[in-house]
Amino acid sequence: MPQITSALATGTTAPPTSPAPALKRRSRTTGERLQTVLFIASLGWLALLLVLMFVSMATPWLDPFQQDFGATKQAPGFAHPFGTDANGRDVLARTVAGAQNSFTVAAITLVVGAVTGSVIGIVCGYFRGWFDSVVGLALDTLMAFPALMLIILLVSFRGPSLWTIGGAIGLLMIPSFARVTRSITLSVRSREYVQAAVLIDTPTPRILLTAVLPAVAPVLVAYAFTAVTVGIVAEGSMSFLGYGLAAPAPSWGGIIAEGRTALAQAPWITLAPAATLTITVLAINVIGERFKEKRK
Amino acid sequence: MNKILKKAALGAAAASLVLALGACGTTTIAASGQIGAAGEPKDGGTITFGLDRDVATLDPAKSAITSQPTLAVANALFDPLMAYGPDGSVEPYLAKSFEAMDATQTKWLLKLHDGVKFTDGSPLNAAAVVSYMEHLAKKETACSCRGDVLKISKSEAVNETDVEFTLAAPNAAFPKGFTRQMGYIASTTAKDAFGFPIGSGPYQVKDYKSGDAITMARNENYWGKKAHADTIVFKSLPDTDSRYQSLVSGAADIIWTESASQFNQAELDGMDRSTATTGTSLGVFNSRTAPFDNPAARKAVSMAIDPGALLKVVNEGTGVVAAGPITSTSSYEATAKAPGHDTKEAARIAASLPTPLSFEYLTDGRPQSQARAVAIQQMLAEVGITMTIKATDLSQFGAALVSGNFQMVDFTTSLFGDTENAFTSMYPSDGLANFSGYKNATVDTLVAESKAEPDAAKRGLLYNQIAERGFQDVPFTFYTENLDGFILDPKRIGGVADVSSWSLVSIRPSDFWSPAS
Amino acid sequence: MVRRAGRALCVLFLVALATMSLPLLLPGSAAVAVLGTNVSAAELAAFTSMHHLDANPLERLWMWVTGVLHGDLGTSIVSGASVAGELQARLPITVELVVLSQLLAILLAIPVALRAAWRPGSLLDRLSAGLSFVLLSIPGFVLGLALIFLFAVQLRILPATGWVGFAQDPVGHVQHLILPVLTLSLGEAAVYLRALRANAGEILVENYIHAARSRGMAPGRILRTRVLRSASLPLVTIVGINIGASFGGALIVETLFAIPGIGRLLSSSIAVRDYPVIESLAIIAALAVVVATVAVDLSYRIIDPRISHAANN
Amino acid sequence: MSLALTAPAIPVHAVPAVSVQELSLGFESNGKMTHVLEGVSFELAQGECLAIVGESGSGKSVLGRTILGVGSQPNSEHSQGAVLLSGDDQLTASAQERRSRAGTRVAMIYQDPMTSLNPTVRIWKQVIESISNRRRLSRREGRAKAVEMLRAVGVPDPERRIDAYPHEFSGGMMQRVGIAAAIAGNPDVLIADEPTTALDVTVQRKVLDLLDRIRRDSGMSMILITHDLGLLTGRADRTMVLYAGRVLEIGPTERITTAPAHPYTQRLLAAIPNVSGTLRRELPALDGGLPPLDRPRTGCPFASRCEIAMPQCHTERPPAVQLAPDHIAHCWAAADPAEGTAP
Repeated sequence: MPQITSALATGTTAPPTSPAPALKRRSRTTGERLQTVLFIASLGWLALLLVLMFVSMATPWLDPFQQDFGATKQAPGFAHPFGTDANGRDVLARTVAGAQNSFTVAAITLVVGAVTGSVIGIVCGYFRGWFDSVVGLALDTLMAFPALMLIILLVSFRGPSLWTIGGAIGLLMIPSFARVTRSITLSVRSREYVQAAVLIDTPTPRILLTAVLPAVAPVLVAYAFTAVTVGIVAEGSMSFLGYGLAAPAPSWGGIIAEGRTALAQAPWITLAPAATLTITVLAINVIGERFKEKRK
Repeated sequence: MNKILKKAALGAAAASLVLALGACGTTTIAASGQIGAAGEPKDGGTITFGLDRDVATLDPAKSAITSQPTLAVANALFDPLMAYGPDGSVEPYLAKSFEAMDATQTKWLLKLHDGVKFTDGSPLNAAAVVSYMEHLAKKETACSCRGDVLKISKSEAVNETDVEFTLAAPNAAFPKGFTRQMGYIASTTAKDAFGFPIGSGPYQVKDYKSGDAITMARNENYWGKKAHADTIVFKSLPDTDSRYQSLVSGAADIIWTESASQFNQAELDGMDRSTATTGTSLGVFNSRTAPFDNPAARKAVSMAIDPGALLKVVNEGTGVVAAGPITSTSSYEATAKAPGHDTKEAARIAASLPTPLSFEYLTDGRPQSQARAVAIQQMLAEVGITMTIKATDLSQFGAALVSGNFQMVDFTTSLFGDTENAFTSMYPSDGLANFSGYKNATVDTLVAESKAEPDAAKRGLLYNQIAERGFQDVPFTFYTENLDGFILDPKRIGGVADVSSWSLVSIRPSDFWSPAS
Repeated sequence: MVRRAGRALCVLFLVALATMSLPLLLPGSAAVAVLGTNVSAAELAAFTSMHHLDANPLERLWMWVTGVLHGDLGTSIVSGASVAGELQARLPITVELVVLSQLLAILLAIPVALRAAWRPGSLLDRLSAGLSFVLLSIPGFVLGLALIFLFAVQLRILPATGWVGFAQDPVGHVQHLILPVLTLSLGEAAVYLRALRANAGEILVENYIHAARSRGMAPGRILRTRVLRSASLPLVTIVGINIGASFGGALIVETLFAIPGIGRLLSSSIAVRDYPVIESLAIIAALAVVVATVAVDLSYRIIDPRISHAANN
Repeated sequence: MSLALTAPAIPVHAVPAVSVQELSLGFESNGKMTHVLEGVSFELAQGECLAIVGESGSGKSVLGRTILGVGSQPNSEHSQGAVLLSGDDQLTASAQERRSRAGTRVAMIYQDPMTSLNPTVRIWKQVIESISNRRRLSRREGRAKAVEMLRAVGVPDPERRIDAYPHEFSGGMMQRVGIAAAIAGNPDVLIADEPTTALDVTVQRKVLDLLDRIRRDSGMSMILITHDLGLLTGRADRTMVLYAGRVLEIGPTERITTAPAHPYTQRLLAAIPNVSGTLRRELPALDGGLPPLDRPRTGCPFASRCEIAMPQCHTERPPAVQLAPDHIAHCWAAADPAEGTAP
């Protein structure tokens, strides 16, 4: 899964849009209007998913596990808007429950990758010394270890749970987050006002909270959007390859893989989650972009 | 041969009709039902065969080419001593004959054809067979057949073509063991350019690319009837759907598949299929530990499961419901009847258990196993039994199976294709495939009796008695006999055997021919 | 540089040690995979110790290193084939696939990104930004499925699966390459395009670009000789990471298109716990990552002389 | 002295080197119009040096870049007037025409040599760009030319230093390299946009002297854009004061620095402690800011900050008042000196 690191690498280096050139040739108003429409549509899409997830969790509707052995591979219709799969389960319900699992994995990914990574990065960047070197070496080792192997190993070792998968993807993101936060911390640390604060014996936690964290946070948030999409796609890819959640737990990649066999007879089994996955990632990207622009 | 006809024939004869059927089927080995392109076979051309896995080695002593999906590779390079006839009876193939020398079934005489040669020209004679058996018995060879080989206490070449085997214990079905791994005699001295031992088969290896393809060229010095196609390419296409797409897009002419939806799709796409119900899926209870050390718990689970629904959902209606250890294609008739699906009774038994039944169901990661587990989960939930699913990769699955580290396991095997082997390995307390840990003294005695019984009809009666015991004690619960086999494009390949009545799908690539050539 | 080399060696050692510990850590057994389920526990144990799977990791590492020094990467437990031979067959395939798709991605990204940056807000700029945004959001396996469905199953103009050696059939080789390379490269092209577009945009407003124009330099030449070089720093990093990581395999594409590459070898080896293969693969993959990192570092110095200047001082 | 700089005496043309006529520029951004220049007119004779003085935001850099004619160019919808380079209009010329003039007919020296030299390109390649962009130079030819140019601008040991990267030079040396690059194409007009602002005080004078010498030796015309009136004495023939995109005063440098007519110029001069001596880095901060540029203005742009503003200063555009043959001030007070008193 080299994409994990590569996508994150771009997250840092690629500001979303070009800096406004000194002289502008044309009005961007139509483009801006389009962006706003996209932004609202993206929010709406995520809101819709959230509502459906709530329905699935809190009400008896949209049960992703209920099998109707009498209605397998039914085409989309009134009873089943996205049709049913080979086990007679409602594809919409599975897709919604898949969203739930994807978001959970993405959240765990963020917690493990972003939180651990940035804590490591801040501590290393602030205190330097042997700890920095040792952690740096450990991170290099983590990056050199084949990602695929790490994921398969963790899944074989701990069983394919949400936590294992989210943790494995998060683990692979730690180096990227640690590097970014470390370099920001380093530069903050060398600023005069921080140096002065150190000289007058300001408590370290206070410096970290008041000087370092505010510098790191906005970058982290911008990064987090990328990390969420990377997490969702990585989970989908792993489930697709069979290293994801175990049956019957629904996951987008898993449903796509299950439906692939019946692509010619029952394309809806594959299409519904594939489209949902793509649109969701697109929506998060759009929102993340908006955020990055606003920040500038 | 038509399956329904065969069933009728079986029903007409009171006991087992193995011999009679064998007699009517022997004449038509080559001509019997063939699938694919119509017309007279042509020589020449290339056939591309899509395998469902990477073939790590072409050494028949390893298991890579001796499981059903890859047996065609073994059949191209090697000749098995024994082979199944179209009716399921075991017949000599590389052997000229293979018969018991005494009534106790412990001494057997193998006679080879004259003048059979390995592809390097060296003779495949009695000494070569004995040497190969010694090779298989070695620990370093790491053959999974070693357990069976060690049951031969002595093998001796009496002359150029005859080998005498002495067994440690009587075994009426001994020659049958030579239809698969043990029977593919490879040279113990000569290797091909890729480091694999050579054989005497209709093809020889021209190119071997690990994980990609094995290219074979016709063996022009073959001792028997020469193959039609000049070249056969076995491609590794492990991804089920990619494999089917390869067939549809013309990158493969024939593929192996176990996917029910592909069998259905094949008809829509104008493809032919040659399939058999050789794999049996069953649930194995671990009867050594709780909760399934209690036969009532096993019974409750067994009765709650509706194999008919599994067939419909998992197999999409292909294959048949597994009635028990004697399969629908077995030469023995099944008279013992399983208790069958009964939700009310299952719920009653489950409710009568001291504690609510809750357990973990182990599956390998294959989609069919997953789908089955999910369906079973719901069936059990309906009678108040809680089941969680644990999916592992194949190596963990195997390790768990051997070590008994499971509660109930989803097991799909071709073991039942060989009725004798199934009864001797799955039911007795020392059986190598008795993963359940099933112990029943009566069954042990019956199995021992069956091994020494030369008469097939009487053996059949013994098997039904064992099966009856099994249905009472429920160490396993049978689900379905699954359809698997080949899908092929009739425009591009002919001469594929109709395997529908076979108990072991082992087709010979030497029969394939290419209409295009 | 000496420190870097030392660090690289440390990383390699740690990765090697970690992989050598796998037989002790991982559930599941190679013995069952090889011997099947019809064997006794004693036989399984004997098999395990015969292959030193129960030895301590340092000891295994030592055996591996001495083997390598004699030009021997060991033999597969499952097939008995030499690991070196296996790698020789598989590695070039993955590397070709990855290098070609990286090249294609770069070749697609560079001209579009530079032209788009030259005229911010132009049709090309907005189109390429939108398209790359969408491509970025399509997971690779979905894209691969769609490409197979369209080009192989519906249109039947390209093979769905498989791999043909170049020597064997050059035309077939290329035909089999197209879909997997597209699958791999389209997403990456989007990543590269965005990175390059953003950086080129920043560089184009630099004074030295204006200065070059004040000396009559043509736009194409500015983009090619001035902007590209400076803007490619982050690109080099990502490409380096990608190529380094590719030695760990491109499993999704290899699986979808039945390509006998490293990824599939690794995943199938892990499935049957074929440790000699796993270990050599892991160490080679780590070596590739380490080498790629150093290469990125070196090319940084070539691209931007200020970096080596700073490093030397 | 090198060949390039001892150029033959330039024949005197009737056509001025640069002629800017009623130039108005506006930029539109987010639907808002910004008027950067309004009705700017002046002429630059062959061999003459004109200083353009103004604080940041006065439009002096935009004016310089418009004359240069490359980089982002204003949309024709929002530009009026003409910018003639020896008679050829830059505003109506195609991008290609403008590009062909850049470097050979008009060249530019930038404020900060650190940012105007490409850090990733060896300096010899940058120095000869004006030539190499037009015809293929062999490596040898190019390097020889670079050595010659560097020597001409006083870079010591040029044979060795042509292979260096910009960051290996000191600021003053780097600016010399920048100057070498600008004059390599032997342009008719040299625009120096604050050429010494980014430099250490100690080297500022040396760089200005160099520019002065080059101009005199080669006969180039030069526009010296600066915010520092103190630099001009003895270097610029004439000085033009720009404020908020409008010309407030233009005249011989002598007169501007000794007898400024416009209140703004007077304020500028007053803020310099020692007119002839001290060099200042920043233009003195005047109270109040520039008037908003995003709406059309009436009256004098300086009116709101002017101490002697009269009612018509806010409402009517001040007239061009001819104070001497070539000294013009745009000011109501100058038109009627009795109304206001210069401080």
